[in-house]
Amino acid sequence: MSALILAMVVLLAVVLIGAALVAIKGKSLPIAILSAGLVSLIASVLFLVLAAPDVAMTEAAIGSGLTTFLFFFVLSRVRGGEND
Amino acid sequence: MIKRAAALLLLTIIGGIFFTLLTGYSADENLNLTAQYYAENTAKDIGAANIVTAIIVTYRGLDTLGEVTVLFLAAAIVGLVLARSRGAGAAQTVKAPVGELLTTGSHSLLPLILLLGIYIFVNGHLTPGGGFQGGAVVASAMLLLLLANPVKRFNHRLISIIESFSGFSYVVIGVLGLLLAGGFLDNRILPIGEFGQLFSAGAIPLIYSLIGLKVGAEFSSILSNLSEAEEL
Amino acid sequence: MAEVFIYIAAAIVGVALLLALYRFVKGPSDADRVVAFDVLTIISISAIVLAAFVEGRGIYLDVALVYALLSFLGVIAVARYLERGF
Amino acid sequence: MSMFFDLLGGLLLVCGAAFLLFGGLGLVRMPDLFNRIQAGTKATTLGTLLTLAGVVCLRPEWGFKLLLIGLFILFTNPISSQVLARAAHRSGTKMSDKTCVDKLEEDFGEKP
Amino acid sequence: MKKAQDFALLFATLLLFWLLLNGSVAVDVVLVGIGVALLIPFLFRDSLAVFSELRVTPQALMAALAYAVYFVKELINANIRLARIVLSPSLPVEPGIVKVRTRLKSKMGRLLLANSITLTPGTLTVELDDEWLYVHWVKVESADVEAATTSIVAGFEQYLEVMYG
Amino acid sequence: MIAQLAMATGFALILIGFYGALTNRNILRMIVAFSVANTGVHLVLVAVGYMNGRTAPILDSAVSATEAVTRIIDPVPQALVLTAIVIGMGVTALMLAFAYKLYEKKRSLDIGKFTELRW
Repeated sequence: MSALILAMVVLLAVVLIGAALVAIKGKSLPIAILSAGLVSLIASVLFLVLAAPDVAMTEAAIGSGLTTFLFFFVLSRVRGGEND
Repeated sequence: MIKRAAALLLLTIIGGIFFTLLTGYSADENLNLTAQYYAENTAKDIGAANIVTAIIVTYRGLDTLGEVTVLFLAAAIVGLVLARSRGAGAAQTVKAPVGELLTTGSHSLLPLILLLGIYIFVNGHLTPGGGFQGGAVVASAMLLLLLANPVKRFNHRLISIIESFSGFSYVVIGVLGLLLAGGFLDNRILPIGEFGQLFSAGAIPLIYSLIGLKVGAEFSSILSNLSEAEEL
Repeated sequence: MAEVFIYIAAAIVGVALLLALYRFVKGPSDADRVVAFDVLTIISISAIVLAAFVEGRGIYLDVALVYALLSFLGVIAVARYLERGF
Repeated sequence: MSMFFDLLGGLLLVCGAAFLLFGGLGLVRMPDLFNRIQAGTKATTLGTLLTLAGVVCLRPEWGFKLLLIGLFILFTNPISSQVLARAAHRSGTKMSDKTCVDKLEEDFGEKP
Repeated sequence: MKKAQDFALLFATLLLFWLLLNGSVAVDVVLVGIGVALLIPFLFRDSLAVFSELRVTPQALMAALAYAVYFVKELINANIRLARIVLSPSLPVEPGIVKVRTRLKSKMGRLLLANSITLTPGTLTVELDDEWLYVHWVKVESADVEAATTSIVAGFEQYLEVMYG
Repeated sequence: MIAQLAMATGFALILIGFYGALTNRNILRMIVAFSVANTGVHLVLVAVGYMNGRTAPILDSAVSATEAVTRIIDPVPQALVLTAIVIGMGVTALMLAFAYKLYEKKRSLDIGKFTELRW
């Protein structure tokens, strides 16, 4: 089954890099934030595949969930500065 | 332009360091000494099935106390920085109304999400998860409340009461460990019990539940402070 | 016997993940990307369940529960932001 | 008997994965946002449920937790799609040229 | 009286979910579960109204079973039709948003109706406003309110009406 | 092999995050880039703890206490990363609060507009 795990890691790595590039280069700020959240979510699947379920749960709940919402709260408060 | 070149140069240097690290890395075949100690002794000394939990709550419990303190300070500073910016409500722009579907759905999901959060921190010693994750899920439930009802304000007093109560009890349990068992935050003030049961691993479920409540209250306070800031 | 099926299923799930990633990267509008985000996370739940099965550890399923909850909340947060709800 | 459940579970897994693939394909091929949401929601919901059912056949002792995950997805997935569709319509997303009727816009008009 | 019934219903639901999550009925698990299931309804005693509308009669139970069977059938049907659309090279879609009417009054019933519509053949609820549902349809068969209502809503409404009223 | 691959991905994420933080001028975008780099660091640390063919450090019916030494991976990096994630969220919240304050002061999120501390 090791080959399957290796394939999963490769696939998730591709998705991670793609999402990270969108997060850095994306035109609109909400999508950049959402992509950062996606990087965290996919990373948490990768943590699970790397046999670290505790870290996976923390990353999903805190790194992806709450941090993304904090970003959106601040972004909605500073709507004018979005495009600077 | 020169800035971009400097950035690229810096990144090349860092990338080179990373590359040497990566090519020089070879995975261990066996656990190192520390990890081996934890793997051998956790089950019979601590009684927790989840070794990561055992490390966080007992072996390195003092660090966790520090971590919770850092989090408390972060929440307090966010509150302090934004204290002057709390909106009066009059100047707010008109918000889009919440659809009926979202309101009903969130009201019916809320108890279940809270239940999931409590399950995660009560079972911290048996399954993945624990106080931090459970606290985050509880805070997510509060967030759902906020999303479904944007004008609602949290009860700040209740949050701070829960926070200080659980923080105080956490320290009291730590001191009890010093008095009744081997040291600060020792979990053996309660019987270790049968391995794999819910009531086992001494005081770990209790400590992790308190951490969960405290972390949940801190996250909720950060969220509510940011969401109540005035729109600029 | 079951292993062959798992290999096939994992391969198909991988292709689906890449298709959703294409929509996420390309996306023309913001809302399109949010849909792609939703689909990506739900496909990831299947991936988690498959990973749990391959490793033979039932405790991994707890992560899938938290994951389902958070993908739901994330989509709602972005949607409310897009319609200027908070 | 266990052979039969192995086969059934494997088949369900492959079917679920296939529906996930159709969801992804629909996401790429459909002409506008609302059609993409349709493809995304329906196909991924059934695909995930079938995957869970397949794992239940292979590992009956995980049944309770998988049932919970299934119920949760079944309940939350449509809600998030509906909220997203509503938000997209209110923020004025363009619909495909093939669209023949839009009663919502007729009744509520252009949203600010 | 009504309030006590809401409380009991939520308590039972939460306890059931707790036992499913833990997957065991050991004494300690049940004890903690009872404690938690008492605590949560107490915290939300103001917003329990959502749970009060479910009818607990044998008739409603039968309707719920029939609803579940019908729903699964429609879900699979929906996916096969969707797969056919996606796989055909010409992509035969003819989308539009139509308006339909529902007779359901209770909030939970309407939510379940909207969810069911979203998961069944070619339809997606976009907006819910009083008795009107705005539904996005991949292949519009009829833009008329009555005709659309019979073809989209009627199937689910007959069961949900018995369950929630 | 698996550990090296995950580690390489983590390093790539760190580099992408640094690049974004150095080249973007919008403060919020810099914080987003920071959080991407943060995830990369977590990934590298978890990959260091991974060992081929072993499973998660949680004892249950699948892994008994007696065979734990030969079956589980190193739990110490996992405990570290768990702490790091929580603190990272606190740091992000602080940065966002200060970004809000800066916007209140200058009505702009462009880092070039904040010249008081330039040298």
